[in-house]
Amino acid sequence: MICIKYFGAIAEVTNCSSETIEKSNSSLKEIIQDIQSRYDLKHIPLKFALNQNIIEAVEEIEINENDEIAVLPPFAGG
Amino acid sequence: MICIKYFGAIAEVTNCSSETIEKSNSSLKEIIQDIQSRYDLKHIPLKFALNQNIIEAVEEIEINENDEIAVLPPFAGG
Amino acid sequence: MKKKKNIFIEGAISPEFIAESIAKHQTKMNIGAHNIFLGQVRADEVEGKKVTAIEYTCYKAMAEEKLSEIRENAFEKYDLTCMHIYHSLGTIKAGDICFFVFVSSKRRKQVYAATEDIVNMVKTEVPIFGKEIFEDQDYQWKVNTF
Amino acid sequence: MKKKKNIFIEGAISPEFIAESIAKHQTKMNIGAHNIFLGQVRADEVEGKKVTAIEYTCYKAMAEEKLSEIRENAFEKYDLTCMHIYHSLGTIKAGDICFFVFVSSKRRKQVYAATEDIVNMVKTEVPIFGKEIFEDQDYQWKVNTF
Repeated sequence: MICIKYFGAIAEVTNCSSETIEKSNSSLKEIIQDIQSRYDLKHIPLKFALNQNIIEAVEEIEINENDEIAVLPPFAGG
Repeated sequence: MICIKYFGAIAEVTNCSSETIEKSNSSLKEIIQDIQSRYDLKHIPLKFALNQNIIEAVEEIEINENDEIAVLPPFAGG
Repeated sequence: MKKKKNIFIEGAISPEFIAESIAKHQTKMNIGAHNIFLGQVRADEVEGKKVTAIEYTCYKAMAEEKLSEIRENAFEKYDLTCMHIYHSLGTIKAGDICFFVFVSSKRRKQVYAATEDIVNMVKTEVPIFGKEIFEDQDYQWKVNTF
Repeated sequence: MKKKKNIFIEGAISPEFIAESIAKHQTKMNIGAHNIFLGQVRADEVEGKKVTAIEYTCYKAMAEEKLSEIRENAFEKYDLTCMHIYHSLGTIKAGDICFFVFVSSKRRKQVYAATEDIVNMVKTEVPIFGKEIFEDQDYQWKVNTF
Protein backbone atom coordinates (compact mmCIF):
# COMPACT_ATOMS: atom_id res chain seq x y z
CA MET A 1 0.00 0.00 0.00
CA ILE A 2 1.10 3.56 -0.80
CA CYS A 3 -0.48 6.47 1.04
CA ILE A 4 -1.16 9.63 -0.96
CA LYS A 5 -1.85 12.85 0.93
CA TYR A 6 -3.53 15.97 -0.42
CA PHE A 7 -3.33 19.46 1.06
CA GLY A 8 -4.96 22.89 0.77
CA ALA A 9 -6.25 23.78 -2.67
CA ILE A 10 -5.46 20.25 -3.87
CA ALA A 11 -7.46 18.49 -1.15
CA GLU A 12 -10.32 20.70 -2.27
CA VAL A 13 -10.12 19.29 -5.82
CA THR A 14 -9.59 15.68 -4.75
CA ASN A 15 -12.29 16.10 -2.09
CA CYS A 16 -10.24 14.00 0.33
CA SER A 17 -7.12 14.50 2.41
CA SER A 18 -5.60 11.09 1.70
CA GLU A 19 -6.09 7.83 -0.13
CA THR A 20 -4.23 4.57 -0.35
CA ILE A 21 -3.38 2.76 -3.53
CA GLU A 22 -2.01 -0.70 -4.29
CA LYS A 23 1.54 -0.47 -5.48
CA SER A 24 1.42 -3.32 -7.98
CA ASN A 25 4.87 -2.40 -9.35
CA SER A 26 3.96 1.05 -10.62
CA SER A 27 6.78 3.60 -10.82
CA LEU A 28 6.57 6.94 -9.04
CA LYS A 29 6.07 8.56 -12.42
CA GLU A 30 3.10 6.31 -13.17
CA ILE A 31 1.53 7.00 -9.78
CA ILE A 32 1.86 10.77 -10.32
CA GLN A 33 0.40 10.46 -13.83
CA ASP A 34 -2.48 8.46 -12.41
CA ILE A 35 -3.20 11.18 -9.80
CA GLN A 36 -3.11 13.86 -12.50
CA SER A 37 -5.44 11.88 -14.77
CA ARG A 38 -7.98 11.28 -12.04
CA TYR A 39 -8.08 14.89 -10.77
CA ASP A 40 -8.07 18.22 -12.56
CA LEU A 41 -5.00 19.85 -10.95
CA LYS A 42 -3.72 21.73 -14.00
CA HIS A 43 -4.50 25.19 -12.59
CA ILE A 44 -2.48 24.64 -9.39
CA PRO A 45 1.34 24.78 -9.33
CA LEU A 46 2.22 21.43 -7.71
CA LYS A 47 5.07 19.92 -5.77
CA PHE A 48 5.37 16.27 -4.83
CA ALA A 49 7.01 14.91 -1.71
CA LEU A 50 8.04 11.33 -1.03
CA ASN A 51 8.30 10.47 2.65
CA GLN A 52 8.40 14.17 3.59
CA ASN A 53 11.08 15.11 1.08
CA ILE A 54 10.40 17.21 -2.00
CA ILE A 55 10.90 15.13 -5.16
CA GLU A 56 13.34 16.86 -7.49
CA ALA A 57 13.71 14.23 -10.25
CA VAL A 58 10.76 11.87 -10.55
CA GLU A 59 12.54 9.40 -12.83
CA GLU A 60 15.32 8.60 -10.42
CA ILE A 61 13.26 7.73 -7.40
CA GLU A 62 12.12 4.25 -6.48
CA ILE A 63 9.11 3.73 -4.34
CA ASN A 64 8.55 1.05 -1.79
CA GLU A 65 5.70 -0.48 0.11
CA ASN A 66 4.29 1.89 2.77
CA ASP A 67 5.82 5.00 1.21
CA GLU A 68 3.95 8.26 1.66
CA ILE A 69 3.46 10.55 -1.33
CA ALA A 70 2.20 14.09 -0.76
CA VAL A 71 0.75 16.43 -3.38
CA LEU A 72 1.48 19.99 -2.27
CA PRO A 73 0.05 23.31 -3.48
CA PRO A 74 2.12 26.52 -3.12
CA PHE A 75 3.42 27.17 0.40
CA ALA A 76 1.87 30.11 2.19
CA GLY A 77 3.41 30.11 5.67
CA GLY A 78 4.46 33.24 7.51
CA MET B 1 26.70 83.52 30.01
CA ILE B 2 27.64 80.24 28.37
CA CYS B 3 26.49 76.99 29.92
CA ILE B 4 28.89 74.07 29.78
CA LYS B 5 27.52 70.59 30.44
CA TYR B 6 29.50 67.49 31.40
CA PHE B 7 28.37 63.88 31.08
CA GLY B 8 29.34 60.37 32.17
CA ALA B 9 33.06 59.77 32.61
CA ILE B 10 33.69 63.49 32.03
CA ALA B 11 31.34 64.70 34.75
CA GLU B 12 33.26 62.37 37.02
CA VAL B 13 36.51 64.20 36.27
CA THR B 14 35.01 67.69 36.43
CA ASN B 15 33.07 66.70 39.53
CA CYS B 16 30.07 68.68 38.33
CA SER B 17 27.41 68.24 35.65
CA SER B 18 27.42 71.85 34.46
CA GLU B 19 28.99 75.23 34.96
CA THR B 20 28.48 78.67 33.51
CA ILE B 21 31.22 80.95 32.25
CA GLU B 22 31.30 84.55 31.16
CA LYS B 23 31.72 84.81 27.46
CA SER B 24 33.91 87.94 27.37
CA ASN B 25 34.52 87.52 23.65
CA SER B 26 36.29 84.19 23.83
CA SER B 27 36.12 81.99 20.77
CA LEU B 28 34.76 78.47 20.91
CA LYS B 29 38.31 77.20 20.48
CA GLU B 30 39.46 79.22 23.49
CA ILE B 31 36.60 77.98 25.63
CA ILE B 32 37.42 74.38 24.76
CA GLN B 33 41.12 74.95 25.48
CA ASP B 34 40.16 76.47 28.81
CA ILE B 35 38.07 73.40 29.71
CA GLN B 36 40.92 71.09 28.74
CA SER B 37 43.44 73.08 30.77
CA ARG B 38 41.28 73.08 33.88
CA TYR B 39 40.44 69.36 33.79
CA ASP B 40 42.49 66.29 33.00
CA LEU B 41 40.44 64.78 30.17
CA LYS B 42 43.29 63.42 28.05
CA HIS B 43 42.43 59.75 28.68
CA ILE B 44 38.83 60.12 27.44
CA PRO B 45 37.95 60.38 23.73
CA LEU B 46 35.85 63.56 23.63
CA LYS B 47 33.21 65.12 21.46
CA PHE B 48 31.86 68.63 21.83
CA ALA B 49 28.35 69.75 21.04
CA LEU B 50 27.10 73.31 20.63
CA ASN B 51 23.38 73.71 21.25
CA GLN B 52 22.80 69.95 20.89
CA ASN B 53 24.75 69.60 17.64
CA ILE B 54 28.09 67.86 17.40
CA ILE B 55 30.84 70.35 16.53
CA GLU B 56 32.73 69.15 13.46
CA ALA B 57 35.08 72.10 12.84
CA VAL B 58 35.77 74.18 15.93
CA GLU B 59 37.35 77.09 14.04
CA GLU B 60 34.35 77.86 11.92
CA ILE B 61 31.77 78.14 14.67
CA GLU B 62 30.79 81.35 16.40
CA ILE B 63 29.31 81.31 19.83
CA ASN B 64 26.71 83.59 21.23
CA GLU B 65 25.33 84.61 24.59
CA ASN B 66 23.30 81.78 26.21
CA ASP B 67 24.78 79.05 24.03
CA GLU B 68 25.09 75.58 25.52
CA ILE B 69 28.32 73.65 25.09
CA ALA B 70 28.38 69.96 26.01
CA VAL B 71 31.48 67.83 26.58
CA LEU B 72 30.60 64.25 25.67
CA PRO B 73 32.40 60.97 26.39
CA PRO B 74 31.92 57.95 24.05
CA PHE B 75 28.29 57.03 23.45
CA ALA B 76 27.18 53.75 24.97
CA GLY B 77 23.48 53.45 24.20
CA GLY B 78 21.80 50.23 23.16
CA MET C 1 17.01 11.67 15.88
CA LYS C 2 16.56 15.40 15.53
CA LYS C 3 14.73 17.00 18.40
CA LYS C 4 11.28 18.10 17.31
CA LYS C 5 10.19 21.27 19.04
CA ASN C 6 6.66 22.48 19.54
CA ILE C 7 6.30 24.86 16.63
CA PHE C 8 2.63 24.91 15.78
CA ILE C 9 0.15 26.83 17.87
CA GLU C 10 -3.60 26.41 17.48
CA GLY C 11 -4.99 29.93 16.92
CA ALA C 12 -3.30 33.33 17.01
CA ILE C 13 0.02 33.99 18.77
CA SER C 14 -0.80 36.37 21.62
CA PRO C 15 1.37 39.32 22.72
CA GLU C 16 1.40 37.65 26.16
CA PHE C 17 2.96 34.50 24.68
CA ILE C 18 5.65 36.67 23.09
CA ALA C 19 6.25 38.45 26.42
CA GLU C 20 6.64 35.09 28.18
CA SER C 21 9.15 33.95 25.56
CA ILE C 22 11.16 37.12 26.10
CA ALA C 23 10.99 36.79 29.89
CA LYS C 24 12.33 33.22 29.70
CA HIS C 25 15.51 34.58 28.11
CA GLN C 26 16.26 37.03 30.88
CA THR C 27 18.07 34.39 32.89
CA LYS C 28 20.57 33.93 30.07
CA MET C 29 23.29 36.37 31.05
CA ASN C 30 25.32 35.92 27.87
CA ILE C 31 22.59 37.26 25.57
CA GLY C 32 23.06 40.86 24.48
CA ALA C 33 20.72 41.09 21.50
CA HIS C 34 17.34 39.67 20.53
CA ASN C 35 15.68 40.02 17.15
CA ILE C 36 12.03 39.15 16.73
CA PHE C 37 10.02 38.85 13.53
CA LEU C 38 6.25 38.81 13.72
CA GLY C 39 3.92 38.07 10.82
CA GLN C 40 0.52 39.75 11.19
CA VAL C 41 -2.53 38.93 9.05
CA ARG C 42 -3.30 41.90 6.77
CA ALA C 43 -6.83 42.88 5.75
CA ASP C 44 -5.79 43.02 2.10
CA GLU C 45 -8.35 44.10 -0.45
CA VAL C 46 -8.78 41.83 -3.50
CA GLU C 47 -11.18 43.04 -6.17
CA GLY C 48 -13.04 45.18 -3.68
CA LYS C 49 -13.37 42.46 -1.02
CA LYS C 50 -11.48 42.51 2.27
CA VAL C 51 -9.58 39.57 3.77
CA THR C 52 -10.98 38.98 7.26
CA ALA C 53 -8.90 35.96 8.25
CA ILE C 54 -6.45 33.32 7.03
CA GLU C 55 -7.08 29.66 7.74
CA TYR C 56 -3.76 27.85 8.08
CA THR C 57 -3.17 24.12 7.65
CA CYS C 58 0.07 22.20 7.22
CA TYR C 59 1.64 18.89 6.31
CA LYS C 60 2.82 18.40 9.85
CA ALA C 61 5.31 15.53 9.53
CA MET C 62 7.17 17.28 6.70
CA ALA C 63 6.84 20.74 8.28
CA GLU C 64 8.43 19.59 11.52
CA GLU C 65 11.24 17.87 9.61
CA LYS C 66 11.92 21.02 7.55
CA LEU C 67 11.77 23.27 10.58
CA SER C 68 14.35 21.23 12.41
CA GLU C 69 16.59 21.41 9.31
CA ILE C 70 16.14 25.20 9.22
CA ARG C 71 17.03 25.29 12.89
CA GLU C 72 20.25 23.28 12.45
CA ASN C 73 21.15 25.32 9.43
CA ALA C 74 20.74 28.61 11.29
CA PHE C 75 22.87 27.46 14.22
CA GLU C 76 25.61 26.37 11.82
CA LYS C 77 25.54 29.57 9.79
CA TYR C 78 25.10 32.19 12.53
CA ASP C 79 26.52 32.64 16.00
CA LEU C 80 23.27 32.28 17.92
CA THR C 81 22.52 31.56 21.56
CA CYS C 82 18.84 30.70 21.10
CA MET C 83 16.34 30.39 18.29
CA HIS C 84 12.61 29.75 18.28
CA ILE C 85 10.02 29.50 15.54
CA TYR C 86 6.25 29.43 16.08
CA HIS C 87 3.47 29.32 13.50
CA SER C 88 -0.29 29.38 13.94
CA LEU C 89 -2.71 26.79 12.61
CA GLY C 90 -6.46 27.31 12.25
CA THR C 91 -8.32 30.55 11.56
CA ILE C 92 -6.33 33.71 12.34
CA LYS C 93 -8.22 37.01 12.11
CA ALA C 94 -6.80 40.10 10.37
CA GLY C 95 -4.66 42.01 12.87
CA ASP C 96 -3.65 38.85 14.71
CA ILE C 97 -0.14 37.39 14.74
CA CYS C 98 0.41 34.06 12.99
CA PHE C 99 4.21 33.78 12.82
CA PHE C 100 6.91 34.42 15.43
CA VAL C 101 10.64 34.03 14.88
CA PHE C 102 12.88 34.78 17.88
CA VAL C 103 16.66 34.90 17.55
CA SER C 104 19.10 35.66 20.39
CA SER C 105 22.83 36.17 20.35
CA LYS C 106 25.70 37.51 22.41
CA ARG C 107 26.11 40.50 20.10
CA ARG C 108 23.76 42.12 17.63
CA LYS C 109 25.79 41.81 14.39
CA GLN C 110 24.27 38.60 13.06
CA VAL C 111 20.75 38.65 14.44
CA TYR C 112 19.14 40.64 11.63
CA ALA C 113 20.44 38.45 8.81
CA ALA C 114 19.68 35.30 10.80
CA THR C 115 16.08 36.39 11.34
CA GLU C 116 15.60 37.34 7.68
CA ASP C 117 17.10 34.06 6.54
CA ILE C 118 14.96 31.96 8.88
CA VAL C 119 11.77 33.82 7.89
CA ASN C 120 12.52 33.27 4.19
CA MET C 121 13.31 29.58 4.70
CA VAL C 122 10.06 29.03 6.58
CA LYS C 123 8.14 30.77 3.80
CA THR C 124 9.74 28.80 0.97
CA GLU C 125 10.46 25.38 2.44
CA VAL C 126 7.82 24.58 5.02
CA PRO C 127 4.55 23.05 3.75
CA ILE C 128 2.06 25.45 5.34
CA PHE C 129 -1.07 26.35 3.38
CA GLY C 130 -3.32 29.37 3.81
CA LYS C 131 -6.87 30.14 2.77
CA GLU C 132 -7.65 33.86 2.68
CA ILE C 133 -11.25 34.30 3.77
CA PHE C 134 -13.20 37.35 2.60
CA GLU C 135 -16.04 39.24 4.31
CA ASP C 136 -18.65 37.43 2.22
CA GLN C 137 -17.26 33.96 3.13
CA ASP C 138 -15.71 33.63 -0.33
CA TYR C 139 -12.00 32.71 -0.21
CA GLN C 140 -8.81 32.34 -2.20
CA TRP C 141 -5.72 30.22 -1.60
CA LYS C 142 -2.75 32.30 -0.46
CA VAL C 143 0.53 32.10 -2.36
CA ASN C 144 3.72 33.61 -0.89
CA THR C 145 5.32 36.30 -3.03
CA PHE C 146 9.08 36.87 -3.18
CA MET D 1 8.58 71.74 15.47
CA LYS D 2 9.47 68.10 15.40
CA LYS D 3 7.27 65.95 17.55
CA LYS D 4 9.19 64.65 20.54
CA LYS D 5 8.10 61.19 21.52
CA ASN D 6 8.53 59.56 24.88
CA ILE D 7 11.68 57.61 24.32
CA PHE D 8 13.31 57.28 27.72
CA ILE D 9 12.02 54.87 30.32
CA GLU D 10 13.18 54.96 33.92
CA GLY D 11 14.38 51.42 34.72
CA ALA D 12 14.26 48.22 32.66
CA ILE D 13 11.89 47.67 29.73
CA SER D 14 9.55 44.88 30.82
CA PRO D 15 8.31 42.06 28.57
CA GLU D 16 4.78 43.28 29.46
CA PHE D 17 5.56 46.74 28.05
CA ILE D 18 6.73 45.06 24.83
CA ALA D 19 3.54 42.95 24.72
CA GLU D 20 1.42 46.09 25.12
CA SER D 21 3.29 47.79 22.30
CA ILE D 22 2.65 44.79 20.05
CA ALA D 23 -1.03 44.62 21.04
CA LYS D 24 -1.50 48.32 20.14
CA HIS D 25 -0.52 47.49 16.56
CA GLN D 26 -3.13 44.79 16.11
CA THR D 27 -5.77 47.33 15.09
CA LYS D 28 -3.60 48.38 12.13
CA MET D 29 -4.91 46.14 9.39
CA ASN D 30 -2.31 47.17 6.81
CA ILE D 31 0.66 45.87 8.82
CA GLY D 32 1.98 42.48 7.69
CA ALA D 33 5.41 42.40 9.33
CA HIS D 34 6.96 43.59 12.58
CA ASN D 35 10.63 43.49 13.45
CA ILE D 36 11.76 44.04 17.02
CA PHE D 37 15.28 44.53 18.33
CA LEU D 38 15.92 44.17 22.06
CA GLY D 39 19.17 45.02 23.80
CA GLN D 40 19.72 42.99 26.96
CA VAL D 41 22.38 43.75 29.58
CA ARG D 42 25.06 41.03 29.48
CA ALA D 43 26.92 39.83 32.56
CA ASP D 44 30.25 40.26 30.76
CA GLU D 45 33.39 39.27 32.57
CA VAL D 46 36.21 41.82 32.63
CA GLU D 47 39.45 40.74 34.27
CA GLY D 48 37.65 38.13 36.32
CA LYS D 49 34.87 40.43 37.53
CA LYS D 50 31.26 40.17 36.37
CA VAL D 51 29.11 43.07 35.23
CA THR D 52 25.97 43.06 37.39
CA ALA D 53 24.26 46.15 35.94
CA ILE D 54 24.63 49.16 33.66
CA GLU D 55 23.72 52.63 34.86
CA TYR D 56 22.49 54.70 31.93
CA THR D 57 22.40 58.49 31.74
CA CYS D 58 21.92 60.76 28.74
CA TYR D 59 22.11 64.31 27.47
CA LYS D 60 18.38 64.47 27.11
CA ALA D 61 17.87 67.58 24.97
CA MET D 62 20.36 66.40 22.37
CA ALA D 63 19.26 62.74 22.58
CA GLU D 64 15.63 63.64 21.84
CA GLU D 65 16.69 65.86 18.96
CA LYS D 66 18.86 63.08 17.47
CA LEU D 67 16.19 60.45 17.96
CA SER D 68 13.63 62.51 16.09
CA GLU D 69 16.17 62.94 13.26
CA ILE D 70 16.73 59.16 13.20
CA ARG D 71 12.97 58.71 13.07
CA GLU D 72 12.49 61.07 10.12
CA ASN D 73 15.43 59.52 8.38
CA ALA D 74 14.06 55.99 8.74
CA PHE D 75 10.63 56.97 7.43
CA GLU D 76 12.23 58.65 4.41
CA LYS D 77 14.54 55.74 3.66
CA TYR D 78 12.24 52.76 4.31
CA ASP D 79 8.61 52.01 3.60
CA LEU D 80 7.43 51.80 7.20
CA THR D 81 3.99 51.97 8.78
CA CYS D 82 5.17 52.51 12.37
CA MET D 83 8.42 52.92 14.24
CA HIS D 84 9.18 53.19 17.94
CA ILE D 85 12.38 53.50 19.92
CA TYR D 86 12.67 53.14 23.70
CA HIS D 87 15.77 53.29 25.86
CA SER D 88 16.18 52.80 29.59
CA LEU D 89 17.75 55.28 31.99
CA GLY D 90 18.97 54.44 35.49
CA THR D 91 20.37 51.15 36.73
CA ILE D 92 19.50 48.12 34.59
CA LYS D 93 20.47 44.70 35.95
CA ALA D 94 22.16 42.01 33.84
CA GLY D 95 19.44 40.02 32.03
CA ASP D 96 17.12 43.02 31.84
CA ILE D 97 16.17 44.81 28.63
CA CYS D 98 17.43 48.37 28.16
CA PHE D 99 16.73 49.05 24.47
CA PHE D 100 13.67 48.35 22.32
CA VAL D 101 13.34 49.19 18.62
CA PHE D 102 10.02 48.29 16.99
CA VAL D 103 9.52 48.60 13.22
CA SER D 104 6.30 47.74 11.36
CA SER D 105 5.57 47.62 7.65
CA LYS D 106 3.07 46.33 5.13
CA ARG D 107 5.53 43.71 3.87
CA ARG D 108 8.59 42.19 5.43
CA LYS D 109 11.26 43.09 2.84
CA GLN D 110 12.57 46.27 4.44
CA VAL D 111 12.01 45.70 8.14
CA TYR D 112 15.29 43.90 8.86
CA ALA D 113 17.51 46.57 7.29
CA ALA D 114 15.43 49.36 8.83
CA THR D 115 15.82 47.84 12.30
CA GLU D 116 19.56 47.31 11.89
CA ASP D 117 20.01 50.85 10.60
CA ILE D 118 18.01 52.41 13.44
CA VAL D 119 19.86 50.38 16.08
CA ASN D 120 23.22 51.46 14.65
CA MET D 121 22.20 55.10 14.45
CA VAL D 122 21.03 55.09 18.07
CA LYS D 123 24.33 53.51 19.13
CA THR D 124 26.53 55.99 17.23
CA GLU D 125 24.60 59.25 17.27
CA VAL D 126 22.58 59.46 20.47
CA PRO D 127 24.38 60.79 23.57
CA ILE D 128 23.63 57.99 26.02
CA PHE D 129 26.30 57.02 28.55
CA GLY D 130 26.67 53.76 30.44
CA LYS D 131 28.54 52.78 33.56
CA GLU D 132 29.15 49.04 33.84
CA ILE D 133 28.95 48.13 37.50
CA PHE D 134 30.82 45.05 38.77
CA GLU D 135 29.98 42.68 41.61
CA ASP D 136 32.40 44.47 43.94
CA GLN D 137 30.85 47.91 43.21
CA ASP D 138 33.83 48.83 41.05
CA TYR D 139 32.82 50.10 37.60
CA GLN D 140 33.99 51.03 34.13
CA TRP D 141 32.53 53.36 31.51
CA LYS D 142 30.98 51.46 28.63
CA VAL D 143 32.09 52.21 25.07
CA ASN D 144 30.11 50.84 22.10
CA THR D 145 32.10 48.64 19.75
CA PHE D 146 31.46 48.45 16.00
